[in-house]
Amino acid sequence: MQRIINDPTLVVEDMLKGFVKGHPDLIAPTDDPRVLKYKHAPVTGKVGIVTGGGSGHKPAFVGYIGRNMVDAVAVGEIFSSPSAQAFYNAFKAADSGNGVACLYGNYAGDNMNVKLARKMAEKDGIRVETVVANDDVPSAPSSERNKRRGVAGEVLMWKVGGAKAATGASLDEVISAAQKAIDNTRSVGVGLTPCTIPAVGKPNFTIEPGKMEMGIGHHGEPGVQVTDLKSANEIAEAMVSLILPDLPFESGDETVVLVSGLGATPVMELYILFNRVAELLDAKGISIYRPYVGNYFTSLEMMGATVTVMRLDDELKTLIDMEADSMGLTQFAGS
Amino acid sequence: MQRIINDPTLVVEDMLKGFVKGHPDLIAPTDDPRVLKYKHAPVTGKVGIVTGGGSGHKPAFVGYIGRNMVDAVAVGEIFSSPSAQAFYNAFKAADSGNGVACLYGNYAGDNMNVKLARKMAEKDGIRVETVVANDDVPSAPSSERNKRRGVAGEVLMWKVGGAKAATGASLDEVISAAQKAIDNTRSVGVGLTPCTIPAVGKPNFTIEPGKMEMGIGHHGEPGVQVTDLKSANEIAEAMVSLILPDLPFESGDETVVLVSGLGATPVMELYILFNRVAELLDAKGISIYRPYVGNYFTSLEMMGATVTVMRLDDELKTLIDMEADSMGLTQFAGS
Amino acid sequence: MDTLSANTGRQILLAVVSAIQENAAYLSELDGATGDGDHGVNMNKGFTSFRNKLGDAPVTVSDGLSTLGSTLLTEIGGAMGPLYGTLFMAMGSACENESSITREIFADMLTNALNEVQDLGGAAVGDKTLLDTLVPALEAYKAALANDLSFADALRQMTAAAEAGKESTREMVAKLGRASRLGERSRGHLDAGATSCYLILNALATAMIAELS
Amino acid sequence: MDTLSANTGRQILLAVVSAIQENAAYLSELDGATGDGDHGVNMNKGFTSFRNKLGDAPVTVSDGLSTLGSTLLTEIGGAMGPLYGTLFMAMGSACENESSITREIFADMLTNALNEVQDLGGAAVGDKTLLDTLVPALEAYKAALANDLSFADALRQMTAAAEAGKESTREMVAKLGRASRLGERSRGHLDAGATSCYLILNALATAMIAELS
Ligand SMILES: Nc1ncnc2c1ncn2[C@@H]1O[C@H](COP(=O)(O)OP(=O)(O)O)[C@@H](O)[C@H]1O
Ligand SMILES: Nc1ncnc2c1ncn2[C@@H]1O[C@H](COP(=O)(O)OP(=O)(O)O)[C@@H](O)[C@H]1O
Ligand SMILES: [Mg+2]
Ligand SMILES: [Mg+2]
Ligand SMILES: [Mg+2]
Ligand SMILES: [Mg+2]
Repeated sequence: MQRIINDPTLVVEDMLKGFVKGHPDLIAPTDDPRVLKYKHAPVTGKVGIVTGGGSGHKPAFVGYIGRNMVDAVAVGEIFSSPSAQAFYNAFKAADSGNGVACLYGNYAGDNMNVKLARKMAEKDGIRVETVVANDDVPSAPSSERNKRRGVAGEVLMWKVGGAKAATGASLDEVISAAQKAIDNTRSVGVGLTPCTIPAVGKPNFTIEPGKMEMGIGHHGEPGVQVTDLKSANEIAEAMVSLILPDLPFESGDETVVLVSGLGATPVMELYILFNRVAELLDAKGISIYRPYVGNYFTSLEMMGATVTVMRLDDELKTLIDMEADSMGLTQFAGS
Repeated sequence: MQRIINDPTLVVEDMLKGFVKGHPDLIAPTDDPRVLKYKHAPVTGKVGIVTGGGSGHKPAFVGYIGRNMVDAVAVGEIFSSPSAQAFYNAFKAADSGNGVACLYGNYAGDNMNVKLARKMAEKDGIRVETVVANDDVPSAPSSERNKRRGVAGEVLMWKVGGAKAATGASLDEVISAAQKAIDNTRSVGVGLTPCTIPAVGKPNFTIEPGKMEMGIGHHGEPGVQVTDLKSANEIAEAMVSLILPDLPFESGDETVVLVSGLGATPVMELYILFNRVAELLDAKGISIYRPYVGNYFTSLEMMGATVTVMRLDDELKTLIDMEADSMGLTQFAGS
Repeated sequence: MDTLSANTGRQILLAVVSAIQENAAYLSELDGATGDGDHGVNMNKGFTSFRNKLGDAPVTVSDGLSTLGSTLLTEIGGAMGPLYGTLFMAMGSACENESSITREIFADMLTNALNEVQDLGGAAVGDKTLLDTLVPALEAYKAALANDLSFADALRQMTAAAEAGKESTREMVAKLGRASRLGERSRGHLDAGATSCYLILNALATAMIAELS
Repeated sequence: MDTLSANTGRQILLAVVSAIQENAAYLSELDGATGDGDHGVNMNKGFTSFRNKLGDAPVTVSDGLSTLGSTLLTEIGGAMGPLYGTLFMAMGSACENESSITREIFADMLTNALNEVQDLGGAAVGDKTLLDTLVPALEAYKAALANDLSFADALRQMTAAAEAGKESTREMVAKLGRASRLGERSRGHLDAGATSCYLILNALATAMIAELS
């Protein structure tokens, strides 16, 4: 395990210390060491945006704290949901009296901890509504969409939800925009190597050299197929043909395409993959209104990538175009 | 070799296609397939900023094309200097008649190709001046600083040079600001795993598991010491103690600190490393005016990191604070 | 001879804590075979933190269980924090304000715990989780009460059923959580959560039997 | 019998191209032992591109060498593009406007090439680079002229010295480029660039001897 760490059981603590020091203009600590917030949160008059999840997915989740993005994040151990208490404290850190939109991914631990945290917040009179990302197509058939995991599509959900909240929208409006974002978003992942949780010290799943796993989850959850490693173009084709029919995306659709690395795949290769994805969408008459290519949602040092496509309407376009300032996503207005 | 590529001899071509498609608002192709430019280059009245180098270092080099950053980039094969022709074409793409600052790293191939390209440009009446980054401390003793390689400090050189050019400064002023930036910058790298050039198919150097190589170069050039893999804190201490005495940095100095991953090291670990670097500087009375932590200058899928420290004066502070919009570095004014 | 004084909380909770602490490495090893090998670490972290909070003071059974539950909820995330947190909170709240715990009250405690855990986690018997221990344990306990067995004997029946339930996970294919990645390959291994649940129920029962008056 | 017509460019340049194309795999293999294994790939790419440009048309020696040089400069980057590019451009420019090439003009061509390559690359004999071939080759050629050997014999002396120079790199420790990473371990392997330089000079000499008139 070739890692730059100290005590393997304290990687999250050490990382959070560095993260706070590394972003003095964006990030503030809170009384709960497992909750970070936007320096200016709670923002008066604004619905608070909260998310949270296990660590090891940088920039997710703390990297999306910022202006027009997420207000507070509950931080879990590596690949392990934050506690209910941490979610509850994040709600408190984000709430300016206008309620909190908790936008998170569909994992058993997160569902349970958010559920319990919501009950705690309700006792304080904090209104919390949730959107549960379930963009990962291969994780369940479309008839059981509520069982699907949330993956890199969460980034677009946060972007949309954060932008909507920044317009001064009500909690119901923020929730409905974020829900619309994720309802129109589909993702698929491909894994080329496993990853190792530092405290465990060895990979807890395997992908043999020369093989790839299509449909893999962000923690190594099983995919739909293990095959010989294919070319970037073939991988793009397999991914696109899992995503497009599911919504379905159709000719004339305008989309956001997000290609994210899983951690150790060189960014160069993400552009190679994106190049073919863009060609394939183009051939189907689907246009890319805004592309994102980079390491947006990773899995420690896994090799591989996720492809996410979101169908846009006018509201989503406006929200996606809004200026944003966070470690994981910084963009100027309309650029 | 677990890679998302097509023909291994065409990774650069495929990547460039994807990169142009991925950044329609920032990047434009040129007649030379190995030269990309800022969409608005040449910018009237502005000195052109050019760089170039081998591929495999994403975001370097094309990722720093953008507003207040680099105007045109010559793109080489993986780990191999671009041709003289490509540098020459980049000069032409960047020159608005105010001359070109070619800010690049100290490697034999780049030196030769830039030298030849300058001669070609001079025949066209394009004035090209150069700054050669040599921030990598372990690559030569300080008595032979002109032999040192350029590494992640190049990013700060581009930031400063790009910002200076954006103020409307003359070529001489841009060159002197960029030269000042690199003269006040020191870096060191540590490698934990080797990397594989796709067309070669196997790593062309080795780092045994459980070992690390301090002082390694961005292409696996030999470091100063191979030791057992140490803790993040010990690695930070070794790196800082190579960097600080070299300038030397002293109590009261204000600095930029840039911690960059080499590609496959999780960003989480970069923050763990940065945390200790910041503590060590703090203990010496050296303050961090602006930190950068992330994958700013990589080496394919090498594991490891570089630490770069730049000493600031008022001019450098102003330039570092300027707004910038590029794939590799996007920041709002003064934030 | 058939009730438990509410004041025995300290002894009983300490027994549960010890059971987890002593078996932490074993639980991680079990989890390592089919999961990510951290179950013992996670559990030990929460239970030890509770132990430190407890200090030297006496505590009622209800308060002890509630504090353990809230500690797990607060300090260990994942799925285990909320599940065991809820389990102990539910047990604690079902005997709140009782000065002594009868065998019927203990049935309510277990029932409440099972309901809340099922409600929260949505797992069912056969999914290869801690419910494969908890469900048969409660059934055996209720059957013992229906047969009018003594409190102690009912607890013994519960423990035996918990152990059998835990053992039954060995032949199951995991349907939830990390282990489900392995599909058929998860067969042949005890489930870590089912094992920790057995260890907890066994420690609880043994300590309670010793304290019955 | 002792000059080369300027119109033999096509035959001579094709011989050089073939030498590189036929030995591409071998050159990469040599580079693989101490470098990154791409020397043959790089060279083959540039020389083949030149071959395609050449088509079926005749060409003067000077134009052929200059076009080869500019092709390498334009299309292969790294250190080899500028070094071999400069080498061939320098050779070509030293015989520009000559209708026939004498043994003295060829001495100028080699001298010009060496000077420009050394000026550009800064390497010296003993650094384990192509200069370990080029420098002794030129020396032997000049010595042959001083001894008034025929053009053909001078070329033969040059080739023999180039080969010995190339062989001398086997026992050298690389001081420049990628191979320097290996330090002592670079000993025992031929330098790839020194080998390609020998192959080029050898092909050049053989073709020239056949065309002397
Ligand atoms: N929905 C659920 N309901 C009950 N128990 C569950 C559920 N999901 C998982 N478990 C239990 O969790 C145990 C693993 O716990 P642990 O290793 O601490 O968490 P993680 O899987 O996050 O590493 C499994 O052995 C299983 O018994
Ligand atoms: N400064 C230099 N002068 C002359 N030859 C050099 C110099 N640096 C490197 N070389 C030659 O370059 C050869 C390697 O070429 P090649 O493999 O094509 O490039 P790279 O090292 O970039 O992969 C070496 O074998 C050596 O002969
Ligand atoms: Mg586990
Ligand atoms: Mg776990
Ligand atoms: Mg080579
Ligand atoms: Mg090379």
